[in-house]
Amino acid sequence: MNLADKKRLLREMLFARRFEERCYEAYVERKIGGFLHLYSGEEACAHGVLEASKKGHDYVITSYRDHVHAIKCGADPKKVMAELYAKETGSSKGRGGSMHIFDVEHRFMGGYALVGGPFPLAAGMAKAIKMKGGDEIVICFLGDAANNQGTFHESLNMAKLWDLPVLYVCENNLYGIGTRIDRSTAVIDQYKRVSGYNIPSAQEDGQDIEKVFKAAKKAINHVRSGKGPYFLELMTYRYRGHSMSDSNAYRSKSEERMWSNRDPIIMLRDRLIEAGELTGEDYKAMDTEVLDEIEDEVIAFAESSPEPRVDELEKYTLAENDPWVYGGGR
Amino acid sequence: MNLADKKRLLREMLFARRFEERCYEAYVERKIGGFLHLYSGEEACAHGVLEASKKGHDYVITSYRDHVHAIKCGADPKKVMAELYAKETGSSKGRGGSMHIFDVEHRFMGGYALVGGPFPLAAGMAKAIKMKGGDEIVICFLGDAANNQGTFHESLNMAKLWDLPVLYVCENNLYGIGTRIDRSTAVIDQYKRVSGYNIPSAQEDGQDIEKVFKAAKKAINHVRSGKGPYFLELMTYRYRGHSMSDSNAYRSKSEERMWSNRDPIIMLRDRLIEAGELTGEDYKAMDTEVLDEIEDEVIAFAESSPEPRVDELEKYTLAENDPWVYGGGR
Amino acid sequence: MAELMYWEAIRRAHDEEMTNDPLVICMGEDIGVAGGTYKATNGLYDKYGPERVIDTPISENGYTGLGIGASFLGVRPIIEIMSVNFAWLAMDQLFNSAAKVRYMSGGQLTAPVVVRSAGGTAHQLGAQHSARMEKVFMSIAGLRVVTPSNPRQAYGLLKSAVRCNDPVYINEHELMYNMKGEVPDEEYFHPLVGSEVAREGRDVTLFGYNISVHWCLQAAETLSKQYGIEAEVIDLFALAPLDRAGIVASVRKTHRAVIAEEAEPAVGVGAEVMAIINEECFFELDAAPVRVSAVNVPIPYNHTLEKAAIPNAGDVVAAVRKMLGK
Amino acid sequence: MAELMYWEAIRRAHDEEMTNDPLVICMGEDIGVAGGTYKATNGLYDKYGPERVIDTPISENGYTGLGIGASFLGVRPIIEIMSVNFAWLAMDQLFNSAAKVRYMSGGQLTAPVVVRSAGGTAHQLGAQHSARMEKVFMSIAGLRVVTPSNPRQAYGLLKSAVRCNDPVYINEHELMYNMKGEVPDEEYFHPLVGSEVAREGRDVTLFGYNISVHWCLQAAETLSKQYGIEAEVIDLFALAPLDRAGIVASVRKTHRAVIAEEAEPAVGVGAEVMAIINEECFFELDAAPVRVSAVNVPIPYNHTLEKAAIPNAGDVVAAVRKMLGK
Ligand SMILES: Cc1ncc(C[n+]2csc(CCOP(=O)(O)OP(=O)(O)O)c2C)c(N)n1
Ligand SMILES: Cc1ncc(C[n+]2csc(CCOP(=O)(O)OP(=O)(O)O)c2C)c(N)n1
Ligand SMILES: [Mg+2]
Ligand SMILES: [Mg+2]
Repeated sequence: MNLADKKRLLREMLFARRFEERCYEAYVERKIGGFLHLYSGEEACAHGVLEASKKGHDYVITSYRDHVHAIKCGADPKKVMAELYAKETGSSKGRGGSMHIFDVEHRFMGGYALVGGPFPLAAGMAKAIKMKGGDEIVICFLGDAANNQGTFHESLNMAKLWDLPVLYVCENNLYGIGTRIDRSTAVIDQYKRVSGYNIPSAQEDGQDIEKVFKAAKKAINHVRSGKGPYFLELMTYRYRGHSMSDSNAYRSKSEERMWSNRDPIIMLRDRLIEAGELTGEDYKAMDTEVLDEIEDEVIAFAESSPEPRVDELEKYTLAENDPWVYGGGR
Repeated sequence: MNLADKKRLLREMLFARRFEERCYEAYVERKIGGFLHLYSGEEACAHGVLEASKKGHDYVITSYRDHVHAIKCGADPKKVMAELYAKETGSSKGRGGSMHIFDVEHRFMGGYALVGGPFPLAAGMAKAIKMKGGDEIVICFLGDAANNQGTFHESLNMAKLWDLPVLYVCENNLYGIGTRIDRSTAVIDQYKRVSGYNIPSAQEDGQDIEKVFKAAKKAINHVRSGKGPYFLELMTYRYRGHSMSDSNAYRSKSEERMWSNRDPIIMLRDRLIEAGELTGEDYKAMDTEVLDEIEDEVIAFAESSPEPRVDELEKYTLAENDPWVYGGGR
Repeated sequence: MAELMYWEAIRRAHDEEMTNDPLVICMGEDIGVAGGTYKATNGLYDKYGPERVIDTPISENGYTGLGIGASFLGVRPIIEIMSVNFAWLAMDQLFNSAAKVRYMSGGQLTAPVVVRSAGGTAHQLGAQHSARMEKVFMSIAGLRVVTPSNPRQAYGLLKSAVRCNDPVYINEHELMYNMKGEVPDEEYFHPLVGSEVAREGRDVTLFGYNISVHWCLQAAETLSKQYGIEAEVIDLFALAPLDRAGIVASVRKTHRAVIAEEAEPAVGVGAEVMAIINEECFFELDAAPVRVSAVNVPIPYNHTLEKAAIPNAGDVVAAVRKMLGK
Repeated sequence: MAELMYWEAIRRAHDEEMTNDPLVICMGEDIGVAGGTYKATNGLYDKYGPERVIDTPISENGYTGLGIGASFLGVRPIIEIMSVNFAWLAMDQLFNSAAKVRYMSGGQLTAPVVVRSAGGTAHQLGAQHSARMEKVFMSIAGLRVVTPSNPRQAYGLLKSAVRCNDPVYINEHELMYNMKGEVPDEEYFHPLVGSEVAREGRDVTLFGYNISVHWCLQAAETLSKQYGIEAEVIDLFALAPLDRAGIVASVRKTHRAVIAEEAEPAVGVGAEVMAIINEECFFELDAAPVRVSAVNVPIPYNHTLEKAAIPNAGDVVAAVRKMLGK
């Protein structure tokens, strides 16, 4: 990771943070509806891992906490915001919403709302890659609490059994909604749980993007070289409540402070300043630029876009004009 | 385990073997219908473990391969056979069949036909015991292939999280129907898979009833003393096909021979003979006695029993005359 | 009589039943320390402790099965499945174990569990959080299904469900937890079978359940005021078994039936009520029965589309007007 | 035209589609080395190898989800769920992922998987192996459901299902795998929508699907020979969507309808067909439509009880005679 990369990543993470904060505001203003799960505090996870992957080549799948992953994969932030605004120009044409960002062109294969749902889907995409003989891999981001779902067990067993090219990234933010990990899970260190599938794994600091990048490089090399799945646990923390409807009352102020002292953006910024590669002024300018971009381009686009047409309500339920439905098509 | 115990166990296992063989015949004669899963070859597992438990005190639950466990728990073999004959006198009144033997009076809590179904049921009974404060434990017998079901993962996590008094016994007969364990499972040694739940475990020879008994004693002591769940893997082999409709073509003759050379009944018999505690004559007499009992009592009872009445078809669907259905009852 | 919110009524039923019987427990995701997504178990963790108010891992089939197993030995679990969409994960234990164990054991075992969850379409929760699955729960023998349309029912149905020896599924609604209504001050057990006449009328019967009862009541109001049509509204709080006698009695009186349901039409409550009417009183009908159902789509996030997908009181009014040519 | 058994027809469809497209795979428990419980994939393991004919662990939700994920990238999995009872475990992935992904991605992704399984009540398999779940698969938007009543349909429906871009559930029947019937020698794709007139008649329409088509045909034979009643038999091989036009056309002709279904009555195919008739041609009816359904019980092991629980041709005859007063 060279200097230019680091500066770019700093800006990307800052953009992600500001994007999410702007979502928060828009939600309060009732411009965004439904459930909204923000990623603030966890930015180094998605950015570090995906920086180590091949953009537009590898496939990515996540939970409902998906905006930042989609954007890092290449989704246009304008379209992501338009999706949150439920507009026809949204990445899922306003049909999906926050929990269901999709950008298949950039190989962001979607956010899914059922905890544990993506485990087998990721293994399946990896199976398809293996059949077709490409060197793509699948990266599946899920939370710590998701690991208690049966699909975790079933999918990891199959992924190893058939040595599928899939990297499972566990973003361990210590909570599943309001339940602390030790109150739901018999083994706290998630990377240890995969020994039951013979899958290599590692645990890494999820707040330090350079460490995440390095750990992810190693993991991705393993997977891409055909050695089968890998499980990477990243220790992190979400600043906001689980979703907008969560009061966040179950966490102590001291715990929150401890984690915000290790903010992934500030850490990278300070490192660059210390190394004399960035000034406080530069950073402020960057922030202003980011804020302006979000306001002038992203929000403006979302605001001005049209809603879907009601006469297209049924459009994406089933395939349109599929000849095989009528038994023909040759 | 004293000498009298060993002789008794020899007879019990022999009875189980002859009982199962007689079921085979009755099935061929079309006296028994549906699916029939025989336990021949695996007798030392159920007998060794349950001998180490408190009969009528501890709760037992199994898969569809359940006749022998039920009888060892205290179910009357006559009623078990009558169940297979679909008679009103059967242990489940002819409604359950081979896969659903129940004898709640003797705390045999049933055979279940969905692979993996009993994992959470067992944990739940253990939860009830813990709430009520008794020193009973739950023993759950399931096969090796069942461990790939999501319920395994979910149940073992909860069992440990809440330190429930449940002993999971994995009867590892190396196959799930026709699929050899290494073709379905990424980790072959099943006792190693529970490290992901922090549950203590052991693997033992399932053909040697004395070893099984010892391993089970240790396991049961652990569970009964309040230390939470335990996982015991017993290496064994079924002689017959998976069920009566299984051709059994997927196993080699040499593999089958290897296992029949370690027959649990013959091994115990020979040990007793070697020790001068039993003669070949004694054994033959025992066998004759067992065969006669099965024919004269068990089969005779099943044959002569009446079928359920058709006008009682709907009887056990819902609770009868439950006042709370009508919102009252005080 | 006090006014309670729907969630308060459910919470009160939990509380009373847990006080009454130390073997009543409740379990589910975030129901303990956090008090439940819809506050149905708020405060109970502090009152009854972690052994009886259990925060579960995200393991729907596992903890549902665990509750069923506990019920075999006399425990009475009230299992919350946070949103009914997640119940697809638990259907195996619910149907294969709970609904069948009494029958296949010849009556030796029974699974007196209560499973409750928030169903329905709320505000823009999207395709994976807007399921309307009551028809699925109704479809298999061995399970009772009830669905409260107001706080009184929410309270009384849960209390009876806890004590009843059968497994009971209670279908609540995401949008109704803050609805207010009168609940008796004294203890009250609502029957798990039957139906209620929510409004008397003579010209047409509107059948609803859970949230659609309110569409029907609103429609009846409009029909009466604006069109002089007196609609009877029947609240089908029990979905399995459905109240055949109650359905027939009302149709015998009005000779016309409209069924309002929030779900897609296929194999739903609407179809089932129509089938019952056809079987029982076909020749007493003055018009073809009609169902008012959702459009057959996964639920869109966009609010305008979402509203277009789900029926409302206006749709019920329109159906009645068309039926009566007014 | 060759006579094939139902299982042979399914096997042939697998084989042809796997030869035609290297991305067609099949997966399920014991379908590979062992050739499948009902032989539907017999010999394919040797022919196409373990990468394409996949013996799965016992992980129904997991491997169904895996197949769905593979289908996102163009693979066409044919997933066998050995017995439909086990499908309860896989409903999460089937409904939450496969049936909704097209909609919630705004048309970007689609899940062209085929899931097939053996449904129905066979011989004394007991409560946990005798589910009739077609009504559950029909109940949610986003999934196509078909159910072959003979080898020709079994062959042609699977072939179209593999190529169709929607997820398709195929409901087969445990008792029908050895049924013989003519299958065209040339390649044949059966439509996934519509219905077939299995027998022409004018006095009453008997609606059946899958095994109940045979009860209807047998009943029609008896009705014709013994009572001079000419029954039309409609084969509803497509359950979702149901063929409204076909249903209506026949009822317009006969003015009477009987629906035969193997499942418990509640919210089933019978109710749905009755609802469609009520909606479309109520005033053309000369008699109340009737459904012939199973008794509302988990299926007993005892054969006499089992037979009493499930309808048969005699029940269809009795229903028609009662309707016609003959
Ligand atoms: C199957 C299912 N069960 C429950 C939920 C409700 N739910 C949504 S997020 C969540 C917690 C998930 O925690 P984790 O996996 O750690 O991810 P995080 O939100 O912390 O990123 C729960 C219980 C759900 N969406 N799906
Ligand atoms: C949920 C479910 N999936 C599949 C089956 C079909 N099936 C019955 S037994 C069996 C193999 C089980 O093997 P194992 O757990 O090792 O037990 P064993 O029969 O060897 O004792 C399978 C796949 C089933 N009954 N239930
Ligand atoms: Mg988390
Ligand atoms: Mg086995």
